[in-house]
Amino acid sequence: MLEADNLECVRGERRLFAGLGFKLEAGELLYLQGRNGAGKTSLLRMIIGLLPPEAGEIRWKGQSIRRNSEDFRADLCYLGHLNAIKEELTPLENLLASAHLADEALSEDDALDALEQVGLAGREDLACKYLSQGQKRRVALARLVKERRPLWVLDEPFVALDVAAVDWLAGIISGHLQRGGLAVMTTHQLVAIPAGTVRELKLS
Amino acid sequence: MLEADNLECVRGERRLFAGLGFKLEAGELLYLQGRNGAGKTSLLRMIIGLLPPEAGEIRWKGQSIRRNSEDFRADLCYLGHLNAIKEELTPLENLLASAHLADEALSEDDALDALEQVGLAGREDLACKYLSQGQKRRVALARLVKERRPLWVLDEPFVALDVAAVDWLAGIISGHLQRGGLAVMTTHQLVAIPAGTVRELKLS
Amino acid sequence: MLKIIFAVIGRDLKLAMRRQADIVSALFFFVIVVSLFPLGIGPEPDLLRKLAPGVLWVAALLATMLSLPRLFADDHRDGTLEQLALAPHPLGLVVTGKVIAHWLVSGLPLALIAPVLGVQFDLTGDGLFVLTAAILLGTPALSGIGAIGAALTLGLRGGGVLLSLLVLPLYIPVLIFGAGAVDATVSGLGGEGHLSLLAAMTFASLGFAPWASAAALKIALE
Amino acid sequence: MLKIIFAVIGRDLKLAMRRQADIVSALFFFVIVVSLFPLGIGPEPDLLRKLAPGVLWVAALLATMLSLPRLFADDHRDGTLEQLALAPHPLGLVVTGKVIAHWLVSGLPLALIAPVLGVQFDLTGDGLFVLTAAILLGTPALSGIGAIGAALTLGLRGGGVLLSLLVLPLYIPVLIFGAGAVDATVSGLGGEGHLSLLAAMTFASLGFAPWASAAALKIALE
Amino acid sequence: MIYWNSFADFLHMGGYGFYVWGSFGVTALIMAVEPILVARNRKTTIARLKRQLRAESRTPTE
Amino acid sequence: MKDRFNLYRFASPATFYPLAGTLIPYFAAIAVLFGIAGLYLGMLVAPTDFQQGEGYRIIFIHVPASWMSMFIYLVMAFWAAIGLAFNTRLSGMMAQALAPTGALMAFLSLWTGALWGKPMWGTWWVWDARLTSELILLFLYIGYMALTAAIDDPRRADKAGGLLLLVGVVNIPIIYFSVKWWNTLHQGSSVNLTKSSMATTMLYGMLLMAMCFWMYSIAVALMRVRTIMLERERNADWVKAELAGDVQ
Ligand code: HEM
Ligand SMILES: Nc1ncnc2c1ncn2[C@@H]1O[C@H](COP(=O)(O)OP(=O)(O)OP(=O)(O)O)[C@@H](O)[C@H]1O
Ligand SMILES: Nc1ncnc2c1ncn2[C@@H]1O[C@H](COP(=O)(O)OP(=O)(O)OP(=O)(O)O)[C@@H](O)[C@H]1O
Ligand SMILES: [Mg+2]
Ligand SMILES: [Mg+2]
Repeated sequence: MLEADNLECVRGERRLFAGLGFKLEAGELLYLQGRNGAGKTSLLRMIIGLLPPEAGEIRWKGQSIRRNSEDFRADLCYLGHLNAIKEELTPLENLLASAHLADEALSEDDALDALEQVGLAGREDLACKYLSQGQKRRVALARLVKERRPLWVLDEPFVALDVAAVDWLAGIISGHLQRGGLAVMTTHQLVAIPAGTVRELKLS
Repeated sequence: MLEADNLECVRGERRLFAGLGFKLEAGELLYLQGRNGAGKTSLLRMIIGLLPPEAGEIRWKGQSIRRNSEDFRADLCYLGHLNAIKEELTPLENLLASAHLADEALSEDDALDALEQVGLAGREDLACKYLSQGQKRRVALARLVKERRPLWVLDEPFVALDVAAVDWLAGIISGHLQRGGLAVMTTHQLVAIPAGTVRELKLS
Repeated sequence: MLKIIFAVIGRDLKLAMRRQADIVSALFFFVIVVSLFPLGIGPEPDLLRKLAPGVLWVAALLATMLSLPRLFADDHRDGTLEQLALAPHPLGLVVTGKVIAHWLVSGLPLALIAPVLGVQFDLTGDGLFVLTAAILLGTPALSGIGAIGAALTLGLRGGGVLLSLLVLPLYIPVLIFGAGAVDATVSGLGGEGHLSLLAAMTFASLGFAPWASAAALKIALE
Repeated sequence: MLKIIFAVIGRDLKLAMRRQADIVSALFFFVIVVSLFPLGIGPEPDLLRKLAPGVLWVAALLATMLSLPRLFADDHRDGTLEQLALAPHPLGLVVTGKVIAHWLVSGLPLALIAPVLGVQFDLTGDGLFVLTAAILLGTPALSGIGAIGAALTLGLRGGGVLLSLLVLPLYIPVLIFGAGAVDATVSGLGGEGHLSLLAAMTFASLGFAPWASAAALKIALE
Repeated sequence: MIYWNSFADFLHMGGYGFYVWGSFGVTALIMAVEPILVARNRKTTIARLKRQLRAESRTPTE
Repeated sequence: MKDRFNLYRFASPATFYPLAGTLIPYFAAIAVLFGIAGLYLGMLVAPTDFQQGEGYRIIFIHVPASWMSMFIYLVMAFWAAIGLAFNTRLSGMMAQALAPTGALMAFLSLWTGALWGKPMWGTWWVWDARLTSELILLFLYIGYMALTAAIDDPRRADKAGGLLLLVGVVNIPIIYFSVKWWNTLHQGSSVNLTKSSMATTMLYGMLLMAMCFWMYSIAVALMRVRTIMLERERNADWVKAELAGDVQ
């Protein structure tokens, strides 16, 4: 479903990688590896279409993501370094607003349920600025609970999470793969994803 | 050397902990544990004197850190969630400026050496905004290479680092302990510190 | 299409309400700047009456401009902007919503309080009416043009001042016709011509600015 | 003691140079605002000459104010401020350095360009001299007072406008005496009294403001 | 003792009626409205706090 | 030692709350009494002023309002200083309770002054030193309220607001002495303990009105502080007990 051919990435004056390609099918996880500065985040941003590649092409369902970008974006869920939550809003409001803006239907009950699953029960109505680093990350991750789009792109999703939350998230990702979803992910922590095929891609 | 008695922390309307105390001697590491939102960061900020405790006292070398705050700060090195580097400056300039402002003597050679040790050789003259997440963290950590102040307080220092860098940092910390330094640290990643006595403190 | 615009407006207004300070303070800035002038210039009422339209318009312009840097900056910093750019509809629509919300928060209140301030400068009934109408018609153009500047300077340190550098020259026509409308009315020439020019500028900028801003935002996100 | 002040000044100036936009843009803002007024008010030379001191001072004040929110915000956001607060010397010294650097970047250039702008408003030789002197003497007070406001509103969303709400009223005396000095000179009364009051305000605020700001910063860091 | 000849004189205030009564009127208004607002605010606050207290006693948070 | 303990006890919200509750009616009653007496003397008994005609009667609220606007600010600054020095909880609440009343007093001073200025000076407003500094006072009140409202953590809000209050205190002597330091339109001080230039009925009327304003301010501030206490201390046991009972 997701294919990349001959990608090249140049940042500043450095060529980070060239001639890079991969293919990913339903139910598969692409696990990007590489030391700090290898270009993982850059590659992810190419995949989601925010960073135009120097050379090469990325295709989703056989179509270039440049050309069919709205269709592609309707199938995509991205989670970056940044949490994309508003400090002034409560976790519940954040979750509803982000679903709203991404044109997804999410009922308030579903949202409350998702927040409970990420362990924020009792804090639904506290403005996010009062949450700890890990709790903020959990609000961002709550989006994934009800997310049914096929392609997930996750940039270091485990950062700042405690052990219990890491396990929970690994479970969520493998659930997605089992449902036939695709995922692209980077992380420096070693986390086993209990289901699905894992392809590794090492940048260096 | 570092003692805390009967500390109480209230954030918003929640009492995070109360009656907390510990003692830490030269060569010892205090490893704070607890789930997301347990109050680790809050406790660290109390220890460095930025957050006044609701009740209780913290003493360094037998003196309250409130009263003798300048002496205490001369012995302290803190590294928080945030990297405290300037995006416009190069790694070298950042390192020199932060030493300067903290009233430490650091020669340019020493600084270059430190940057090489954290694996930023060849990037000393690139503005920090062009560095990857992990590389920025490394710039912040470069301070520790030549740091000889006795008390280190580190809030999740391993975040965003790749495996090699995590090992390197563990080495740096144990070197500090071996020289008779003290350290207080939190992390959700399991990292073995090869030397020194480790005391664990679990918040919940 | 309208759904997404309303969703954005709703969210931005909720954020503005949550911060409270936002709405009240933009207004206060306007009021204070307007009151500063007599301080610097002296209290002669005749002089003041002459100055009124110019001062009110310059203050409105500065008040709008002051709130511009945050138009996209907050969303950029916390990563929401990426998410908006990745949503399955054109980014221009989202920006349209943000521009409208910005006007509701920063332009509309100015128009509502302008008559009160105008009275203090001894403006007459007709002049007051045209002043309000001009501000009401002109401020959306300020928000629209400002959005382009805000998007272009997004993420640049020192962007706030750079932004004013880019935007102020483009604001000048609005200023001239806005103040001109009041002047013309006061001197009995009738301000309709000026007002319809203002309206034209507002429509043009509301139609065009969101798409230019969206393009600039995509560049900022690369 | 001086060493740390100079270290801070050095770093802040280097950052300002690196961003470039900073210095040039504060100046440009000043120039543009001053040139906007004739547009909003009309070109009568007599009127303009009367307005000159007021308009120049209000513009200087706004230009200074516009750069205030970033005085501590950048250092706060990236964690540098915590490190400064933890350094083994009083935070007030650090703030003194930052205030001086802020003035060098945002106040001094205004004083240097003011005579050029004054000429355009038809000011005479004496008036020009006093104008420059007044801006030179008064802007450090603006930076000092502004630092308190910037520190108090640090980290508050919508802080930029709240900041102007807090700071502008305190700027009023500087504005009155600054514009008064020029007015008095132009009308032949001699502006020395006003100038010495300005100097007094500057000294008082430079001595006092950094410590008040330091206290406010510690509160913001809690 | 009383200085005024008639009530109309009193209202007229020697030609300054508008200014004097404008001052006294607004002052009286403010001094009447402020306590009412404070009392109202107090009532709503208490009602809200009571509601919160009840909600909390039903669902103990952690 | 015993004294200190007592002071400390009254500085604690749990003791102060009921005390304030009992005091409010007394202050309100005294305010009404003084008000009636002051108005009787000032509006019905006092003769006209030969220079200003009946317009001078605005003095009976202008001066008390001006005095209170300055006095309340000083009291707030006093509480702020106590709060910053000793970290007492009550002081921040007192300052916040006083602020709206102080702002209203400043507004009244400006309003009545403007209404007075129109017939006397021929203009509503001039930018003279006293008028300007009084306007700054109003802005300081508003700035204080905006700042404390913008900070969610009440203790942080108290500290930041307190600092602002202390910084703004320089404005008070400027207001008070501005008529001496600068040659302005505004009238100089005419109340003087040793020798007063005013008719005695006028003087007494004005002083009675000033007492009325003072007592009124105390009563309203105490009412407000009680609400703030409940809100801030809502997790304390005494508030829970209070709320469980029949609070008014
Ligand atoms: C908006 C304009 C005005 C403001 C802000 C203002 C402000 C003040 C203030 C702060 C005081 C109390 C200070 C003190 O006791 O020394 C005061 C007192 C007084 N004001 Fe005004 N005033 C204004 C207009 C006027 C006007 C127009 C008049 C009369 C023509 C006036 C007459 C007085 C008098 C007689 C006192 C009492 C002075 C004394 O006996 O101590 N004021 N005013
Ligand atoms: N300013 C504040 N106001 C109210 N509540 C706060 C504030 N700061 C933190 N908290 C709350 O205090 C708790 C502890 O926060 P803290 O940052 O100390 O947690 P932590 O142990 O470091 O968590 P993490 O592992 O996620 O970093 C959180 O539940 C948070 O909601
Ligand atoms: N805008 C830019 N201009 C110049 N160089 C850049 C830019 N952005 C990134 N780089 C460089 O590109 C390289 C890759 O950055 P990237 O963020 O993709 O790394 P990463 O693999 O995600 O690293 P990390 O594990 O630290 O997150 C880095 O060496 C960085 O210095
Ligand atoms: Mg990365
Ligand atoms: Mg933490």
